[in-house]
Amino acid sequence: MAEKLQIAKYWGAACGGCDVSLLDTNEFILDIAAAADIRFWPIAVDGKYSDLEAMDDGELDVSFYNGAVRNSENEHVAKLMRQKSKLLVAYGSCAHLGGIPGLANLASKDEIFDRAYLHNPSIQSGNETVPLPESTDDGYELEIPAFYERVYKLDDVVDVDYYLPGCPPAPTQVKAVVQVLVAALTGQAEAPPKGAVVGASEVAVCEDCPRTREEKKVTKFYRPWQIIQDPERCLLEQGIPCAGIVTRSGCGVRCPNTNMPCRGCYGPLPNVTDQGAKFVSALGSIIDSKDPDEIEQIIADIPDIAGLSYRFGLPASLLQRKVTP
Amino acid sequence: MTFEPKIVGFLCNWCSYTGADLAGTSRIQYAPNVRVIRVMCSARVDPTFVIRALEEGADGVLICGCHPGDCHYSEGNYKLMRRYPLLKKLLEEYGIENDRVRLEWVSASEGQRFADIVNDMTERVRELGPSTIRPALQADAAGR
Amino acid sequence: MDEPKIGFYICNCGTNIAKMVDCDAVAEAASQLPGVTVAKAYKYMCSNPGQEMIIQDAKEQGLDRVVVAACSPRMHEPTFRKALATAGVNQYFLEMANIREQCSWVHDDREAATEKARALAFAAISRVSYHEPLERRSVDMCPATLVIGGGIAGLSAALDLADAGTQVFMVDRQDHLGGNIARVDLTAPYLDSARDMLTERITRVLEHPNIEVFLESEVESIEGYHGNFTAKVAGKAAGNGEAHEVAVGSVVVSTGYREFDASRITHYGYGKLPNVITSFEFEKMLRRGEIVTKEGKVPQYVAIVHCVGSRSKEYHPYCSRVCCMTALKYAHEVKSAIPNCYVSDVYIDMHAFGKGHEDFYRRSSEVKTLFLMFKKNEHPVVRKADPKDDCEMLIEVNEQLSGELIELPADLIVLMVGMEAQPDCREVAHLANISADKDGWFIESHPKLDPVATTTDGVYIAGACQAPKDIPDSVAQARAAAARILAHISRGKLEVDAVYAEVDEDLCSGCRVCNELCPYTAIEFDEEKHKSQVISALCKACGACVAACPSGAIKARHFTDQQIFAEIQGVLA
Amino acid sequence: MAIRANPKLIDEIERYGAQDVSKCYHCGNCSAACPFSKEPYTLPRHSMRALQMGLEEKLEGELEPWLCYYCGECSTECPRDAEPGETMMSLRRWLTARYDWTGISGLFYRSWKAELFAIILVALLTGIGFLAAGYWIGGGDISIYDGEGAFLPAGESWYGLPASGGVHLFDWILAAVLVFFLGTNAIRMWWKTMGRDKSLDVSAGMYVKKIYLLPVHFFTQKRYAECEHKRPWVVHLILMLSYVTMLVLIMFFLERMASGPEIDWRVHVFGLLATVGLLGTTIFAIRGRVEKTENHYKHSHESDWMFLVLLVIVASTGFLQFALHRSGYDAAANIAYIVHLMGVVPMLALEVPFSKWSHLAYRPLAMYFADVRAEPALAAMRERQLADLPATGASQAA
Repeated sequence: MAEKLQIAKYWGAACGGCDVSLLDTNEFILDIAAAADIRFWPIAVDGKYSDLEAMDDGELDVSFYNGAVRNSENEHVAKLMRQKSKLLVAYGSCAHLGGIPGLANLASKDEIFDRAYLHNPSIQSGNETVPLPESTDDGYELEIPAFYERVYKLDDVVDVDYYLPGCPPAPTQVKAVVQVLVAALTGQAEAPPKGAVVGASEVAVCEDCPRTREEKKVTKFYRPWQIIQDPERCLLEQGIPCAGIVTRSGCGVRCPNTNMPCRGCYGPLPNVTDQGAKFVSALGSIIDSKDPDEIEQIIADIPDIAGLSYRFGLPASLLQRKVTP
Repeated sequence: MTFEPKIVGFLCNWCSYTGADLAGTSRIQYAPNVRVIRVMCSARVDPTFVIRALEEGADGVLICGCHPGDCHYSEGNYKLMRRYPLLKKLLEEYGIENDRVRLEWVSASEGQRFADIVNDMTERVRELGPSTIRPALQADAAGR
Repeated sequence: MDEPKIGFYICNCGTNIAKMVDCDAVAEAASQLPGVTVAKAYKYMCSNPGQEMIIQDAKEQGLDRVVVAACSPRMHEPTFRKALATAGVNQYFLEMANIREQCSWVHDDREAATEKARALAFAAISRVSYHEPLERRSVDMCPATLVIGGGIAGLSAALDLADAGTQVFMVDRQDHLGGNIARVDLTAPYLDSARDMLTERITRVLEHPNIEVFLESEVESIEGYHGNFTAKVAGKAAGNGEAHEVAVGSVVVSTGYREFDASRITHYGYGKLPNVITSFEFEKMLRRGEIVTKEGKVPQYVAIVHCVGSRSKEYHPYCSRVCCMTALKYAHEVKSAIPNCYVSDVYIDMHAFGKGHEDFYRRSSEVKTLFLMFKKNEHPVVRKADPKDDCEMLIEVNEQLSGELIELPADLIVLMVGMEAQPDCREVAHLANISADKDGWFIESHPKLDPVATTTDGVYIAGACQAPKDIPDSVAQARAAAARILAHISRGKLEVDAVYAEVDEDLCSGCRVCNELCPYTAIEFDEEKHKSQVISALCKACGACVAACPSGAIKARHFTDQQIFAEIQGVLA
Repeated sequence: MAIRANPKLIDEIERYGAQDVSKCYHCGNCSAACPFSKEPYTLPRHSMRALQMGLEEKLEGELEPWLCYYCGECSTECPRDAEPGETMMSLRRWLTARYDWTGISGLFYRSWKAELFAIILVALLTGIGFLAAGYWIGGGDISIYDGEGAFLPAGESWYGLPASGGVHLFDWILAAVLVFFLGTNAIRMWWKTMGRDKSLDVSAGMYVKKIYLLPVHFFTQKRYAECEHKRPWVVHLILMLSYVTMLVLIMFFLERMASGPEIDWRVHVFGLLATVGLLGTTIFAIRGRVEKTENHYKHSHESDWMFLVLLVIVASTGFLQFALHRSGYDAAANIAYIVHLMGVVPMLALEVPFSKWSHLAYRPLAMYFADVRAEPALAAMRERQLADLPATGASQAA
């Protein structure tokens, strides 16, 4: 191998699980370290934005951005990374689809601030303060990132080369993807087509799900804790809304294998335009009733249909966010 | 000048679309705001269609199928009947007014009913005013 | 896909469209769209020159997509598909915009109508680019036919089919054939015997080698599709208990009508006054050959009341069509049986639309029938006469032609009960997968151009089950149905629409969401591959499974997501 | 309150001539064609309907049949050959019978045999009567026509009124009898058409105000002139005027008429004119009825024939006696005179009060009454139409 690859990783609006998932590749991380110089990775190596700014354009071979874009800082760094990297990979559900932070798109900025900084039981009255982008504190000019009206997925703000889905991406997939990229960059293999979803299957989770499937006719929906489930049988058939049917496989069926329904973190299938809408369509289709009132009753057991169907992908949905006229 | 809503109508081929044709052959006059898209059965109406229409700038979406029990495909309309309330709940969480999306049963012989529904829906949507979805999304994009 | 070459044609339909839609403007707007190579307006696109225009342009300009903005596709889609085929273009590269039935005919603001027509045209144009070439399938046509109902219509259809050498299975729930006509004495207007007419046909049917009759039986279920139905017949003749299964290629529904229940109209006193009887009870009298009151007296005054249950707000809004002539027939029969009897016809309007009917009406007035006109929804009232009167009953009528409130003497009152859809018409409709209108009459595929077929291929309707009809009309419809069926049988094979659903196995995860959705059990699950599959021959293209498939693995041919998305974008453009 | 319909009535009226009433289906063409059909009197449809339904009392009270002069336009326009014109004619016969309390006219109209028999009987009685009178009262010398010992003396006259016996007095007795019958029937007519109907309030003033119409209609028959074709009116007018002239001459100037042989132009010029008028018109009518030249000649009831034949006989014998007398054949003149009387007496005694001729009284009366009641009738009609409005409104809404 000639010279080492130059790589970077950044943590935007996210929980940090994605960084952990890279570490979860265990000793493979050492191979990475051997093959590449990690030029920038705030959680693991020391560094400042200025280091990044100092780099030449395209100096980095590949950068991994995990997390959504919630504020001006996220966007700033996303753009920096794009500028400095040959390949930019949206790492994990948040970068890919907006992820859990994306659910904030069901509320406006004001609603969020109100809940977080003004009307919240944990706030001592009199201490209500709302963060401002610019403020002065005894003479000092303070600047903090601007909180956007809504959450964006990475490719809303910058051009993305590859998407590595998952919350977080399965270590095996991470490993595989890194190998592919290394091979591509070192010219040993052909790179996947731009914009490809890597580290995931083209088919739904059910393809890999070991549970048996027979007849899908549901007369009542349950949340996982409401029912003693048959570990062998399809969760959906037992009335537990499992998003496996509308979600790319590749995760290794992590949730259903641990008796939890799939939440859909790997995102919609290639032929599906709107993951949530499809989930609604499929869920409705298996309800077993002809009586409108009974139907209403059955779906009443699903408390938050938007949260359920767009848990990881609201900003990537057709409507993207709640409309506040 | 008054706001003229753009409403997308999804009509099943056998009952509602035929009913709409009957309104035509009977020369029943109604509001020109609904633009009809023909589907074989109301069961073909994927919630994605409705959401796509709203995203594309429709001020309202009207879905019409055969009366329950009278479906050309015997039970297609029940399938829609099951998806629809879920879709409505979803749209509600998106903050979309109830009257913008509507499901009605119109048989092949109910030309007048179709006309009445179109007129009524047009009025309700006109009262709601233009949908803000498309402008909002465009603004978001511009904001970036 | 490389840029398609689209031809856009907008039809003036004489003035039907042009008077409310600025067709040239729409054509002009359409010509600006990407891919539109030709954009023309023409007087009548469905005319030969109109179709020629398309064929020529297709050949000369190499069009590979055609959009026709005209009437409802339910009307002329086949016409233009043929034109494309002639031009050597796949017929599924056609899309129609319905700017007549759903635009010009229903709007009165030319500007708005033109704008809507434009939107519909744009939708069709953007949709057609996503159309895919499809091939029609051909399936074998089973040469047998199931005829449900052994009335005059059923008998006529059955005989034509059987005489042509094809097998017929006839089912009737009664213990005899003939339906309602079997209860009639003479027929109007030529006063020949219904029985003679009927018995000849019934015996032929019963003795016909190609006809198997199931009496006191009913059809339990009809499965399958045009050319290949299997019907289950249960009942006495089918050997009670297990249902008899017959394989047929076509179905003729000729279940007829039942008479209106006269006792629903209380002020006619039916069921209370012994000498108020229905037309069918009177037919019984005529067949017995003696017209007498319950007391056995020869009536001096006979009154015939029209529109009993018909043409009224609270009962049935429609006209039952046969009563007027039947009433005149009664007048004649009474007069010839009892020359010095006074016959009155109490009516709303005299509907004498048919051949020989008007003349029959004239002749009836010449035998001194007194015609009294009452107002719609203002029924006459019948009451018992006083002993001093020279009659049994008195009918109070607000007589329209004189404007007088009069009371008419009557010894025998005949109520012309109207026709009513069979009580189980909805079940039958569901069974045969056809639809019934609000009054319960079965709906034909086109009220004018195709009054015999239904919205389900291979299922035909004949006789009074479609709408009130007299004998000639029922027979005509029945024989037309027979002719249609024979045409298909003679071809041996059937072209089946290429529109059906198909599963992309590479995308199917075998989640089995679709499996229970198909009403025709066209979806089966391959346990080996763990994939769902659609049996195209059984699929009727409703698209329920397509919408439901969470993987987007099922595609509705000719109604794909992309095509509909394009249409959505088009109508809103 | 509902009116009782009587389906049998139509049979009765058929015996008065109407044959095709039930063919009518009320398209209304006849009323459109009729020059007299204007509210409140709709001719002839209104009567046709009442007749079809057998609304007896209504029909009896109708003036419409008398307002019709039978131009026949309605029958020509009728798409169903229901012959409305002839129906109106038959109704006039029926009404005449209904007005007549003696029942004789009914008998005559229903049976021409009865009428003919009566005529012949009266004729014979008259003949015998006058022969007897000639022998015993008159000198008995049949060769004397007038003056001293005349076989049939006119009798003494005082200012045109009969001062003593003779034919003149007989004429006046006959006239009195005739007036009595016609008069009583006219009163019955008034009762049925005007008096009985309490629903209309017709003021006495109206009767006075409109009285002038009686002579006008009687002498001019101007309404007849409103018909599309004028000839029938002219013919009818000449006939009627000739008849009246004769009547006047006979009632007031019988002596002068009889005295001769020299011609007394003051009276005879009128006599001759009237004779020409009578003969001309009757012959015209007979020819018309034989050849059915005009609408109103198409259908001929026996009463029509008898009426015409009597007229011809009377007119011709009247002239004959006149001519014979002037040329000195008194005996022949006397015989002609008796034959003349055999025609005149039945004509006046039977035809005028009980048969066709009664219309000379009823028609002018009917026209007079019609005008008298027109206004209240119209008002009542309007009221009724208004009352109907909500009903129709509702049925339209339905």
